[in-house]
Amino acid sequence: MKALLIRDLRLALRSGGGFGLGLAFYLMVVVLTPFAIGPGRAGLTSVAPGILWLAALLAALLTLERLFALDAEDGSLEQLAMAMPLEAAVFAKALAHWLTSGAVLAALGPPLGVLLALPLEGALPLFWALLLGSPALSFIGAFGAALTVAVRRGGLLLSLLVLPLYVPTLIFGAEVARRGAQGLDYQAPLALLAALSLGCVAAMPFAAAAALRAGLR
Amino acid sequence: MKALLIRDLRLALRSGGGFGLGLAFYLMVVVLTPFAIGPGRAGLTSVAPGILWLAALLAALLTLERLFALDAEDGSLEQLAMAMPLEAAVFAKALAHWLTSGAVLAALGPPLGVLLALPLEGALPLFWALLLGSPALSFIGAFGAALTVAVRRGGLLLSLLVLPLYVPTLIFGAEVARRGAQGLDYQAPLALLAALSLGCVAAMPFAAAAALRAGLR
Amino acid sequence: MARGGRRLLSGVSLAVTRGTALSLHGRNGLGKTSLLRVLAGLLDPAEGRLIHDPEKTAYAGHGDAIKASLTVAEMLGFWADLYGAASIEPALLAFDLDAIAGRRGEALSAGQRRRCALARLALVNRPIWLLDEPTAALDQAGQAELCALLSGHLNAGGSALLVTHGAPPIDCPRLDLEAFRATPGEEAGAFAEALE
Amino acid sequence: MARGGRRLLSGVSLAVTRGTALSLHGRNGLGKTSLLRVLAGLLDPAEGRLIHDPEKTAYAGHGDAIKASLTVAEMLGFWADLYGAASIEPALLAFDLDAIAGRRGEALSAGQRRRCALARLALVNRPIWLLDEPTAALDQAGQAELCALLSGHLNAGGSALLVTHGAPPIDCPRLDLEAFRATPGEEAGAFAEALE
Amino acid sequence: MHAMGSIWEYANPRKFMGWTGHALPWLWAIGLGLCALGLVWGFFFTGDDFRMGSTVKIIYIHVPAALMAINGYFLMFAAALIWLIRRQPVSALVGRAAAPVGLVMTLIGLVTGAIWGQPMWGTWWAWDPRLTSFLILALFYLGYIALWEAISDQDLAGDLTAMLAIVGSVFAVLSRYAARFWNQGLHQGTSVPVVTGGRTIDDYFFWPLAITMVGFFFLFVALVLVRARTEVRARRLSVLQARQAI
Ligand code: HEM
Ligand SMILES: Nc1ncnc2c1ncn2[C@@H]1O[C@H](COP(=O)(O)OP(=O)(O)OP(=O)(O)O)[C@@H](O)[C@H]1O
Ligand SMILES: Nc1ncnc2c1ncn2[C@@H]1O[C@H](COP(=O)(O)OP(=O)(O)OP(=O)(O)O)[C@@H](O)[C@H]1O
Ligand SMILES: [Mg+2]
Ligand SMILES: [Mg+2]
Repeated sequence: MKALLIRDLRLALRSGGGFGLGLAFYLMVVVLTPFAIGPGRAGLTSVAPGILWLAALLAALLTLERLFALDAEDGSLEQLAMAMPLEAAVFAKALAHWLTSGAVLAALGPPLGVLLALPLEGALPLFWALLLGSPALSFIGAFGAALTVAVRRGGLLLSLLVLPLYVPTLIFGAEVARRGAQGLDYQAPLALLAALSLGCVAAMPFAAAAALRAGLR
Repeated sequence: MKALLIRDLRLALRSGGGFGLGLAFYLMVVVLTPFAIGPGRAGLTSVAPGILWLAALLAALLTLERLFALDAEDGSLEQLAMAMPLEAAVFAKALAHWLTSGAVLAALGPPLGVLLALPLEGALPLFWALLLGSPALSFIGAFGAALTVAVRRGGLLLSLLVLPLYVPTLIFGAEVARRGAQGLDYQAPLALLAALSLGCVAAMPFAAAAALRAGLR
Repeated sequence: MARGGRRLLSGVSLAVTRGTALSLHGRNGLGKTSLLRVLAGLLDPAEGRLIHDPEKTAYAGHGDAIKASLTVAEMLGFWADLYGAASIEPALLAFDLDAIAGRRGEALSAGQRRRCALARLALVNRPIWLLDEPTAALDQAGQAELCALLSGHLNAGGSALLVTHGAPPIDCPRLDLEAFRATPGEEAGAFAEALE
Repeated sequence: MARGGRRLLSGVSLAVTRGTALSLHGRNGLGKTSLLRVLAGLLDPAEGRLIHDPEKTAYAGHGDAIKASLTVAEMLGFWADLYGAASIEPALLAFDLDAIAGRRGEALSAGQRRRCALARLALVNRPIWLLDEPTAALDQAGQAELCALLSGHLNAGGSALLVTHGAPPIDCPRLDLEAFRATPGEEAGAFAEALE
Repeated sequence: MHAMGSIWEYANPRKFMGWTGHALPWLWAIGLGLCALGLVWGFFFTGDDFRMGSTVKIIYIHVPAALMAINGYFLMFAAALIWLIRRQPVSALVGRAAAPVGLVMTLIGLVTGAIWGQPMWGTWWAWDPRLTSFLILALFYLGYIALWEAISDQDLAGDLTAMLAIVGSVFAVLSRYAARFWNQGLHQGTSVPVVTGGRTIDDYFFWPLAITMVGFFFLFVALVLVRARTEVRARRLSVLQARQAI
């Protein structure tokens, strides 16, 4: 399991891997937003937390496709299935995905917030929201990726299946960020967000492993 | 060339192909936006044109990855390269991509605008902007896809390369949509947008073909 | 045993005693790969069951499990960790990969990929090997190395099932699966069964 | 001729007369595939040049060009259109694919994929065939069909270059590329040349 | 236990085709009859609401459709469980058949709601929690259908869609509450006895509404059964085709 974690991290950090690109995509969306909605500080400030969350969500989503599909195509997945319990494999891979996407996006969010005129007191809540919310994104996504393993280049189908599942996470996450930006108290949504992530981390590997087994059959 | 066009359309419409999913993704992003930036009508109206454009851009981007990568992996691309001039191949594939993404997104944009409280008079300009702007998205994207053919699963790298190239299209397109929504005159940006698309359709196939040749080597 | 609702082979019963190998033959599309996957526990048999425990098998199929961005050494190292092997030396020796140990997956030739995939067997220690067309793309030297690896495994009391179209890498009894070919028209799978 | 800055083969000069085939042999990783790709115009030679016109060649490499979501008939039909062949009948006949003509690419076995890929040759009419390990994964029947197709092509005045590790599908002069192996250490490519 | 066994009997395809064949005409008759009755009564023999005016009549389509949309998802959920546990092929097919019907009901609910919203709330769409969760329901339907379409191996597609339906319904509930948390809406609370104990609209509107809802229910069942039957036939056809070639 540790071996798999290390290998996935290495793959992600290599050229063509998900890591740097995920970040860059995040950056890109944030940069494009002002072009799309026009530069007015007021307008930007109001949407900043939301956009930052949406961008993080999409960046995570885009890196998800490779989670299992690549391994399935080149036969690694069946080798993994024979070498270790799939639940463990899913957990390791999802964890690697989180470390290379969510964890970093969380660190990257506040500085980028400046570009979108996010008020300073909003930076910390945004960081917490991203940090505690992104595990849910990775582990829910792992389930979606497992469902779409049978479909080659199933990236779009994946997003179609996963985005509705992301709704609660997004709502709580954006709520925390928004309240934070407005200087309100954000304990309640943050707690809910953390609980949600915890639940996903605990439950999703089993669902995903079941889906993978069906897919290998 | 016609053969290739038909075959690509067929692939796109088949299960797991890009078509339906691109639309679904578009819908999805639009639906998620209010969760991110809050349900207030005023706020939504102001960002609606921008978000609709951003979503269309991302939907096109997601379907672009498969444009050449799949063919490169399974060896179809080298067969194509030997069977026909690559410029023609690129043109056919990009055209197929536009028909199955941009053209349909344009039709889908206005109805979805309702969800984002886009004023009615903004619907028509949005439609024109998407219809005349999306060819640029497809053909610029084809160039990016050609550049990333060498990298397996270059989806994210692709988005990195292409997003900056999309900036002008995005600016003009969103401008048209915004002016339309505010009832202003939008002839000028629309004309520029159309010119931009025309230029891309004419020039990009050559750039892309050159990139593909390099990639095959 | 069935695939996509098409019943392929029926009545196959295999027993490989320790220290021996068996090579399977049959037309393209007969169901050899599917059979191996069933034995490896990757596919469910339409009916019948496995006496052995899939945990005991090592499977080398058409898929090479080569990562474009990892070097040969890194890939072998990963599998070694996973199977708890001490070092990747045996694998490198088995198919003398030292020369290309530092080369990335994307830069491997067909035969080099296959060698890399087969070398994994030297790291797993599981009694039953299931090899699907192992000699494809291997040159003479490679086949000799495979033969050596196999006989070493057999002498150590392991057993192996080989699927080949040409001559098997080591001389061993051959079994032609044609005999077990299911008569067309029988279907399998929950949906098909339901149609009695 | 070089790959990734590594010089592989030097001084190769091939001339295949009409109506004859030549089979190339050599270690794994020697450069056979690379050589074929050069001849097909897919790779540039480090130095030297091609006398023939790549337009005249048909190349069947390791890649099968199989689409998971298209049926065999659809795929062949597409290539037929592209090469201006009248119908896909000859292809279906050449490797009797009628039985699986309606099956989707994802549901093909290894050998069926290869047959499908080789069947394409029956639709192209180009004089020079470049076949990279065409017999891999083919059963006896398949090899016989390939042999028939090849000899038909040769009798029609075509020529072919075959890369195989085992025996070539038809008997033809063999050429061992080992002789042309570039001495290690020589570098190639613009950067290398720029070094001195 | 024996009772159970006998119930499952009816899920066996041949039996299924048999009894559905007999039941369908009745379902159609009852469904259409009740709908006609309820709609005619509601449209022509009840006056206008003092607040909503004659637009209130939309309720006779809107509410039943909305309820059926929700029930459709419950049906999919149940079918998924049965398929995963008992591997009854028909249950998988019923799930597959229910999805498009449910989606259409959802869309009817959305459209009628939107039409209603225009006069009542002065807007076609508002991000009211219930409306929102309804939209999300539509997305779930879409994803479920897309997954069925994307995978050609039927057993596999059955498994995966079943898992999606189960996990999905957990998150559907979650997002319903998340939506509440996110925005308190203008859509009125439920007033149908079957949903809550008491009732908040007077019999005057209630009886025709109740009748149409029962009618819609029968129509819904009829539609699902028809689609399930065609699915079974499709399987038979594909199997017959597989017989030609192996
Ligand atoms: C697109 C917009 C709308 C959607 C998606 C929608 C959705 C729903 C749903 C899901 C129900 C569920 C019934 C239940 O849970 O009991 C419902 C019931 C109902 N809706 Fe709507 N609705 C919309 C717009 C409206 C509007 C504009 C009105 C009128 C002002 C309205 C009035 C009602 C009434 C009176 C009920 C029945 C009360 C009840 O039994 O819950 N709806 N609607
Ligand atoms: N894309 C690449 N980049 C760099 N080096 C490569 C690349 N592809 C192949 N090589 C190297 O070039 C050499 C020749 O490769 P090639 O595929 O031509 O060998 P081959 O003769 O076909 O071997 P085989 O018999 O295994 O197919 C190999 O040593 C390989 O490592
Ligand atoms: N995923 C699949 N879905 C449906 N049918 C399949 C699938 N994979 C293989 N088949 C069919 O099952 C049959 C057996 O396939 P299998 O790969 O086991 O054949 P094989 O004996 O390995 O052939 P080869 O010698 O070509 O490798 C083939 O007819 C093939 O068409
Ligand atoms: Mg096989
Ligand atoms: Mg080769």
